[in-house]
Amino acid sequence: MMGITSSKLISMQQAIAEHVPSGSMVLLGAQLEAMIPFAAGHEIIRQGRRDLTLVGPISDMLFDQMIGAGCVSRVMAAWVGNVSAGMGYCFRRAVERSIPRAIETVDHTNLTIALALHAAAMGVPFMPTYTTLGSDLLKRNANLCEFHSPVNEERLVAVRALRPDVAVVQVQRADASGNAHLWGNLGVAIDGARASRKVIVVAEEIVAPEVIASDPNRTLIPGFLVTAVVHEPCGAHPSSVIGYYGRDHAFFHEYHDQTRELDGFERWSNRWIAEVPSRAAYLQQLGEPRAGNLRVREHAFSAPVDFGF
Amino acid sequence: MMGITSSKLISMQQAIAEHVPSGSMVLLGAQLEAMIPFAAGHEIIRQGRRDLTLVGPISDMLFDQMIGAGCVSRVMAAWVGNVSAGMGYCFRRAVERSIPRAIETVDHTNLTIALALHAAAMGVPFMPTYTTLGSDLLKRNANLCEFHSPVNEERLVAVRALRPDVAVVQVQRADASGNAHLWGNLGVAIDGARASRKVIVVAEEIVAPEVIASDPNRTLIPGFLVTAVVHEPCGAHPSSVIGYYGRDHAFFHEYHDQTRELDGFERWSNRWIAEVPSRAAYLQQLGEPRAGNLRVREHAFSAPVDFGF
Amino acid sequence: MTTGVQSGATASRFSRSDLMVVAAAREIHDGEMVFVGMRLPMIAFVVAKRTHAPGAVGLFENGVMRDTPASELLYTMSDPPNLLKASYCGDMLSVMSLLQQGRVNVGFLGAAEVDRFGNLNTTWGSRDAQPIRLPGSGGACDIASLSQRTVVLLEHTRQRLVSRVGHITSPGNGTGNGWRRGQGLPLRSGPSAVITTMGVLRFGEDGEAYLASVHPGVSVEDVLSNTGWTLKVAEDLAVTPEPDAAALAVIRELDPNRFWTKS
Amino acid sequence: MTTGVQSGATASRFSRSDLMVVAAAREIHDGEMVFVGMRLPMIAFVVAKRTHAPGAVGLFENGVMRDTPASELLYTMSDPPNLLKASYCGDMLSVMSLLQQGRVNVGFLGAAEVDRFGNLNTTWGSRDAQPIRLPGSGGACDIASLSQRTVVLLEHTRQRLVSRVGHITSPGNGTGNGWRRGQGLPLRSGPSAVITTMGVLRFGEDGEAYLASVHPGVSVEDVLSNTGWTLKVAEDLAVTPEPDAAALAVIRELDPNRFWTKS
Repeated sequence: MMGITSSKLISMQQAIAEHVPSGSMVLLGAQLEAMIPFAAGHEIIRQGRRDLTLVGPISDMLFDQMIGAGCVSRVMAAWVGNVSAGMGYCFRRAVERSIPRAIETVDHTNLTIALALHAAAMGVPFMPTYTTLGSDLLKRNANLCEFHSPVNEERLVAVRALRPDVAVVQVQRADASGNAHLWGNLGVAIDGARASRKVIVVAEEIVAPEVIASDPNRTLIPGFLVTAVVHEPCGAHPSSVIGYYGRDHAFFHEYHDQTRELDGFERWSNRWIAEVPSRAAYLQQLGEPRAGNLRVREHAFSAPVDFGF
Repeated sequence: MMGITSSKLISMQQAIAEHVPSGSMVLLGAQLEAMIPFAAGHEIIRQGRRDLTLVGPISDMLFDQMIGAGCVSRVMAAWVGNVSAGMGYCFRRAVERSIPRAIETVDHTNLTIALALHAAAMGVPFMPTYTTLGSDLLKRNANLCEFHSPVNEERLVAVRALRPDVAVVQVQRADASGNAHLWGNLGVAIDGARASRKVIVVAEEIVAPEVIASDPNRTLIPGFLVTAVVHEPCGAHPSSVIGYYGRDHAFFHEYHDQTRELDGFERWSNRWIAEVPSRAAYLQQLGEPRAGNLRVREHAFSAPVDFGF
Repeated sequence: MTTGVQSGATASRFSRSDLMVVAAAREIHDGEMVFVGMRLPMIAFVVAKRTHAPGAVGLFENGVMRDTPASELLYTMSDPPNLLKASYCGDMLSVMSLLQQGRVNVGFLGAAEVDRFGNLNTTWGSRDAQPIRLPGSGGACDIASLSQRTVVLLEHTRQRLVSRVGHITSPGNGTGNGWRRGQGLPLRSGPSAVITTMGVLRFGEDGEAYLASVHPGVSVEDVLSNTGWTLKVAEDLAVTPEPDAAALAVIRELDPNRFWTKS
Repeated sequence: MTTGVQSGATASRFSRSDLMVVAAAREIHDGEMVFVGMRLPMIAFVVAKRTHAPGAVGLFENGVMRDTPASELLYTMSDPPNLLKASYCGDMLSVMSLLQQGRVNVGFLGAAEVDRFGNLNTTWGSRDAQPIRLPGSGGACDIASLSQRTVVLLEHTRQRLVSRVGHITSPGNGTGNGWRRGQGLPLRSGPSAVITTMGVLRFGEDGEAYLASVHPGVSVEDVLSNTGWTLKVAEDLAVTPEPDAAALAVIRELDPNRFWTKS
């Protein structure tokens, strides 16, 4: 672990190159429909990673894109698709017809994914739960196993701890050491970061350490747990980052409509991923009117709290 | 549960009278050395409650006072004493010589108390852990039992879920419906509130609902989980409430020095508990110079965050 | 298009979706904790809040809890309007733990398939005998396992109301009465209603679904011929009450372009 | 009072406490996660931060983590100066879970009794053969169970360094080598050093404590006659290094009235 003042700030290209090799287990989309690190996922696709295991609760459109690009050999998630439109066609092609390659699906529920990461974050081999009892998920997911409570006679499910190799967590603001402020719905981001061997923080803003230090209760990911910090404005588009930009609903529908067939997906991914070398180029292609429409129209600032004495 | 606009604001006297009957299991001092609800404990003593089970991690001086007053038949805690001075003489008299009455002690560690409340907050019968393996605490505490992990061959300890009848939680500010903002070190306050059947929120300040609603990530205890709200300024003295007042270290030493013998404790408790009908009277006796010295000298406000869109 | 229904009492025009929304709203009682979900149930939650259940609290598995409706209609539960002025924003476990504690009174779900015992499938479908991979459980299995009452909304066709689901994503009454207890699921949990485009199904002592009410203008024969098993019919079969003006006003305000509630 | 120690090289005056603080600081390596505790270890943590271990992170079981020392000396870990500008403020489990993950390199503890295998007792003591109830574990058992290295600080007397503790509040090496593994405790955990007012004890392959160094001006005989069992002595017995000026300067700055470090 480095000294406290060392900067961990690197480019997205470098962060993916150094910390997300082929074969990795990667947590993405920890905050569900919000703050999905699309920029990171697109860079992973551009760098041609293979045999990734994707971990997330409801993965939304990003997992579909990475599956379509052939980066993925296994998905451990509760839901894979397109929240605005339902189906994810790349996911379906991969599972139903092994296009572009066969993938293994380990079907979880939102709660069992959360508990698998919670167990790893807590440093124990499993978490007990009642969910999935009686379901076919319990029968078919080897990470869920039934047992009897040691303190009473109840039947319970043990959710095996899940330790991703790397978590990519989108946050609103961080300092160069990785001390991160995030707010809004947190999903499994905090346990996910603590469960993972490495943590890449993707921040809308890099701020002075004093800003972060002014509110330690908001520093849900302390810098000494962070491997790398990437400054990537609008890195979550088309998903939302509260306080920064809204969700581009139409973008999800457009992707859905344009990726029904394989060649349509290839056109889409060439246009929005392969042919845009960086997030900046992606935003340029998106165009200012569209990006501008998503920006905050009415600010709603939190009431301050006092850490004085 | 009541409608969202109904006020739950009542007096400390009423809150204890209605929600903390004799025989209750009560969580107090969830935030360890800070934000200890002394005012609530003193009102419990004044109302002559008996056969209480006290639950807390490190209880500091309040548990010692309640034990000395004869309110307590059982203590489930990791540490009972006086953080400034070590020993709690009333605790020792009760355990060693059954003065004023015998009490049962269920010895926990900080982690096992936290896990017992976490299990109840999570709605499961136990939490698994490695702590206490090989210790005499494991042998002597019936709420800790050894078992084998259902997912590997490791030995683990199952910490049985603990559901207090009522949690008394000191917070900085709340609205009349009980939506509460708290900050600083949280100890076991959040799991404790969720684990308990009833929650009494003791607030330094009652603020407008808009203040609380401006920062939902700070509303660690939502109002619909709260039974009653008490407005009790300086209710945690001599412990600290960051942003409001510091810790009165000398008060802890004075209590220690004055309660070595039983008659000394009786004099102390008559002066500071029995003969002061309310917190207001207590503060009057404490005196403005002393209270004033504890107030915030230098404010340190958190940087705002934006919930706008 | 709007399938207006003429009824004796009123002549108000409303769609099947309107009817389903209001039927769903009636499943929410004042002061209850509700796992809301999106689309029609989201609207139903707001209708309930604004009419008979002002004290209801909405829970969302992303980590959000609200005791006031969002200021705008939501496309996803994580949209900024659902976070602004929420009662609580935190992590998924903080909400799911309330569900597992048994505190959540009612949870709303959709499904690709529901069977005669209320089991749900959202993992595998089929078209022309070809398997179709569906998105999966999300939080559906958790809600069906742990909430006191589960209410399902779906289109009423033989393809979707089947005798036996091909895959139990979310457990209902399994194979009948006593099955849930045998599996170790909480005693106070299970399917309460299935609100379809044709009527409302409820569950008997035997754990099997029966037709409790038909929507106005729908015949029992229509329902039976569009159900994939021999559906039992309640002796006291009712007609699903029509939406009243107050409820319709809320729906129109929330969905002015009738994006969700057109048909 | 200050027990000044004359040594060949320097003539700096320092107390036994100063010596213990600096010895404790040496147990902290740069970049390590440290369960700090209060009093002398708290001062030792700051000394380490300001000298050889600027990247060390301090963890506190109340829910606080800091990568900078507090601005004032703390009486308790929850005092406002420990919260202001902390790296993290949250709940106890968020800190304890890092401990249980095995990420915490070293934890500092005090004890009423320590025995030849490094087991600690903070639950039951005795005076004149009368049992005395002590405050209990707090987080001590957790730290002794789960941190990679445990360092104990205590006064060196026969009453406190005993052959066998009457109550194992916090497990050391139990009855010797292999005991911890047999109990299921983490492989990478256990007692590393016992820093007393007379010297520093470490632990051999057999899990038993031995005298690794004596403080300046202390004889081996003094140590042995004040230890409740026949303490093994290292062949390469050292003299505990004296505090250097830099370390002493930090200590004096933190404890100007020598409230903690007088004697």
